[in-house]
Amino acid sequence: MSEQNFDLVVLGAGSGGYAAALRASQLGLTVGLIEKGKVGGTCLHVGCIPTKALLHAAEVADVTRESAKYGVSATFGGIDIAGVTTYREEVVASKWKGLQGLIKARGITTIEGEGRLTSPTSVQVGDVTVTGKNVILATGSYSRSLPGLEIGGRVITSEQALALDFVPKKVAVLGGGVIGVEFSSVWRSFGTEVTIIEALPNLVPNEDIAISKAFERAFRKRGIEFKTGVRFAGVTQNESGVVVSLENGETVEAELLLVAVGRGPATANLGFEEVGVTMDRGFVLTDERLRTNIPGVWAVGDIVPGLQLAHRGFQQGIFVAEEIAGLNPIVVDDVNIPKVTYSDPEVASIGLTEAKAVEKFGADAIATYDYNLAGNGKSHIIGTSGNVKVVRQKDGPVLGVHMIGARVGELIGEAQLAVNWEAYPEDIAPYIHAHPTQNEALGEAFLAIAGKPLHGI
Amino acid sequence: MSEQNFDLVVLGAGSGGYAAALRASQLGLTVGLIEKGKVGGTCLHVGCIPTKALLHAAEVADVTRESAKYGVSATFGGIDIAGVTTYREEVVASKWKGLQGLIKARGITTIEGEGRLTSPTSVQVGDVTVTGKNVILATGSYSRSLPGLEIGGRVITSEQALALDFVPKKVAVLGGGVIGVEFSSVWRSFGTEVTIIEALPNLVPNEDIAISKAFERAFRKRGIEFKTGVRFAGVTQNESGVVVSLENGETVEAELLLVAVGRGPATANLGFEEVGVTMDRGFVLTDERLRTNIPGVWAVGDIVPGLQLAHRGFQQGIFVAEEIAGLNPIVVDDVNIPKVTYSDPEVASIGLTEAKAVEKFGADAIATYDYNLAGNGKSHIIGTSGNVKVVRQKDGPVLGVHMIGARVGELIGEAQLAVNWEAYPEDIAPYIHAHPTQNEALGEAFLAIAGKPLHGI
Amino acid sequence: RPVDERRPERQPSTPPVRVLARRLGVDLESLTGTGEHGLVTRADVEAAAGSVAPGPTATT
Ligand SMILES: Cc1cc2nc3c(=O)[nH]c(=O)nc-3n(C[C@H](O)[C@H](O)[C@H](O)COP(=O)(O)OP(=O)(O)OC[C@H]3O[C@@H](n4cnc5c(N)ncnc54)[C@H](O)[C@@H]3O)c2cc1C
Ligand SMILES: Cc1cc2nc3c(=O)[nH]c(=O)nc-3n(C[C@H](O)[C@H](O)[C@H](O)COP(=O)(O)OP(=O)(O)OC[C@H]3O[C@@H](n4cnc5c(N)ncnc54)[C@H](O)[C@@H]3O)c2cc1C
Repeated sequence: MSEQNFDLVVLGAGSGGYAAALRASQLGLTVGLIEKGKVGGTCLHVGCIPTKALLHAAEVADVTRESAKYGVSATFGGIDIAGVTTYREEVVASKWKGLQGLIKARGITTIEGEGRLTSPTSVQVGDVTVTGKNVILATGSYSRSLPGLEIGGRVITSEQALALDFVPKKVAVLGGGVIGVEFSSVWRSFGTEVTIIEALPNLVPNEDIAISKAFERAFRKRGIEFKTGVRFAGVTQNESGVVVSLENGETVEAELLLVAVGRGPATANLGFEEVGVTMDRGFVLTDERLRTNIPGVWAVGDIVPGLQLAHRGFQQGIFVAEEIAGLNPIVVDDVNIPKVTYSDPEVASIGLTEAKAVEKFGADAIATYDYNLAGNGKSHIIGTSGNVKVVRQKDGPVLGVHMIGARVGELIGEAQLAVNWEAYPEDIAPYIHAHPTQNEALGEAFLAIAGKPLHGI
Repeated sequence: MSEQNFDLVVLGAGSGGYAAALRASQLGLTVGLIEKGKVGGTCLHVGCIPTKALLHAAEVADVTRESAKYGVSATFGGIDIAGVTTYREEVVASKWKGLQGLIKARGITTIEGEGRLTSPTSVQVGDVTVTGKNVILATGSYSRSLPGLEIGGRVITSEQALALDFVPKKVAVLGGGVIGVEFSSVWRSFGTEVTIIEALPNLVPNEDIAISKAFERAFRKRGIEFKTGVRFAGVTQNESGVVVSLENGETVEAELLLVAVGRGPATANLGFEEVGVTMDRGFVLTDERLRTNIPGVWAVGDIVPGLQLAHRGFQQGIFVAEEIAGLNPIVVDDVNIPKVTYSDPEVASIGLTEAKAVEKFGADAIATYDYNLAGNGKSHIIGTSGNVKVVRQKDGPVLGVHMIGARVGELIGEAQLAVNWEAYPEDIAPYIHAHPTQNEALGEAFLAIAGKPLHGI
Repeated sequence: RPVDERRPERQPSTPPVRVLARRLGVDLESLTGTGEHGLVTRADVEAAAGSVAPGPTATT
């Protein structure tokens, strides 16, 4: 039985936990970072990074297939899944190495093993008691399923989907949210037949309805099938495939079923309840400054109700480290955090959807402009269609930006500044954007909603 | 002899002229827009748009060639130049059609023919006298050459380079600025051997020196040869090629010589001098509000000394229309206009270089941070290297942003807001950028220069 | 007012509002912010300028 003592103990070294540790050490605190798996967590090892590698391989496949459109002769010879795996693993390995080096360079003590909260100031890891004046809970999330839907065999989650050593012929995807559509997009580019099943009325249902509709049109055009507004009833599997039955009586046959119905908080049996931390359905409840009900115990990342995104985890981790150090950082609401759906097409959004803005301010108080990428030279050149929709308060700030089209995820930073700084479109209008870029489409949308469209009516 | 009378006469319908016409008509002015060629001018027909189509074909060729790296099997079969031409021409034709429709929809009168300024309020086009209370000169630019260097045969400018119906085996490119490196990049991707000759010490010599150096390394790695700091002496041509001689005694043999030494103002014999407009080496001189010395006569675009960029033309055109309408628009200095060099790699920059910032504020008053894209997950995934360099005033605003790497041109809009709004990096730091994007690299650079690097030391 | 890490030694505001203040000739340092954390808002600047213009550029 030994003891290690730090200013700060962080339980879980995923996006939220390691960001907290890095920032705290920068601010002069000693940090014990407890991790039972690999530092980097879900995002680095089985989330953001490897999926984007698959999506890039998918893009390469599509570019190759369509090269003749651009005057390039090429023959597409298929997906070499072993090659994809080597590439994907190399990307992850290299980022992992970089992160380990960074954590070490910052002088953070990493403690390997499964931790359990034993008091407001201590975490037990095997026979080591790790104590600290402050403890941050950052244990992350796992792929959820539905009641009665067991994972196993041909019924898989994103983790198995990532690591498949073959390209399936036909896949059923349960869930049309971010993770479901990302895998659907990859598989389609790899040549798979895909059917998505979504209980809500639309794919990417958290987006502005105009974006969801455009997304559905794009997926339909790509030959990705989907059934929306219909509930899963059950699944049977045998040697050769699965049969998914829906509440409306339809069935979908496929080689595999990917369950992508969301992620639950990984908080069971970690002592949180025993120490008295207030929880709700497994999530750890906090105030807007990420304090739990127990003084000195904080929570960040996917275990805190709200958006489950890596950069929200980073932001929360940094926030808590600064709060502990007394810097009084500013709170950024979830609605003002950028969201990117990485697929073909991409979706990127921040701020209020039109519907939410109407709910908040009334229909008469808001204005929207929907710029069609058909008018954007660079988008035409790279062969993408899409839209940039801006929502503003009339005579007021930009409330939301909603984009769809290839590569639009890269444009969200500008929208992030505009929305968070409550810029008026008129503030942006004097600065004509670089021509010809896709970024210009955002500029055109801001110009238009400021009442002075350039290349638009 | 007939007469047509408008509130505003615009001479030249390129980026600057048509933007002025569009904005003026929006503001309720009647506009006569005079164009001897095609509306859209250089940028649309032989500049920005067709070159970016070539660059995209080049990107497709490279992706195809390197597909195995990403686990995609493909055989590259060469460039089908007729296919490239069809694609390029389709893009231009479609944008041209859109622009013609827009000009018509806004109720602008287009007058076809070559105009000549005959008084401060009139332009003669054939036997039509077009008069207006205000006249905007927007006649644009042409490819310049050097004294004694005649264009013809195998010595070509960008216009002929665009329209080549074959892929040359070896090209010499005179000039390592934007246009020279764009064509070099395209040709290299098409399989051509390229040698660039640049009199200044570096390629892309207007960029921050760190960017120029990184650019040279990238070009060298791609097998693009270049000779910098060396002057052109002469060229001879025969049936099969050109021999370019340099002042240092070296020679470069190639199939073609592309002359890309800059663009001169297209203002000769247009009556400007006769009406008394103050000129300097062919450029029309204006004050910062784009007034020439003759009341009611304005100038915009490439004929005004400074950056020769399409969006500067748009901005100036809009500015003058608003100024005439009495809206008192704000002036944006050239240094705060974004510049993108479209090649592989791309370069994007805005604001002061480190050297210029030091010159202006003194070395002790500024700070810089150079974020290496090696640390950026998305850049790794798409296989690009590069940098994001931020220059700030110590305890002061962001003064400049300088980027290099694939696709970084799309990130410049955020930098444009930061620089023009004189944001402090600390203003941006709370808003953690979307993961994993290349945009995040800009976020990391801002974080680092605010003293709180996330994924960096 | 609580320490605001974003804006060392400055009256807290957002960049576009600072640009607006300069354009309207309003000295930000002279204002008392009415926003969160004492943030000087656009409304504060416009009030100080005696103006109700929606933004820095007049538009159609
Ligand atoms: C397929 C997929 C794709 C995604 N793509 C994106 C994307 O592109 N962009 C994006 O922003 N987000 C994406 N996400 C979401 C992102 O991965 C999460 O939001 C993020 O990882 C949450 O960070 P976290 O720190 O809360 O938790 P996690 O990353 O889950 O980290 C928690 C860590 O805690 C450790 N741990 C848990 N319990 C214990 C214990 N008792 N003792 C010790 N260690 C413990 C775990 O091993 C893990 O390393 C994706 C997720 C998935 C599944
Ligand atoms: C190869 C190349 C690539 C480029 N790429 C980019 C890029 O990617 N991004 C960018 O921002 N810029 C780019 N540029 C620069 C851009 O094209 C120019 O800055 C822009 O076109 C300038 O606009 P303008 O209105 O001043 O002139 P122009 O576009 O040259 O238009 C002038 C118009 O006036 C007409 N005209 C001239 N004289 C008369 C007359 N007497 N009577 C009637 N009509 C007349 C001409 O026919 C022409 O249509 C590029 C240029 C080249 C050459």
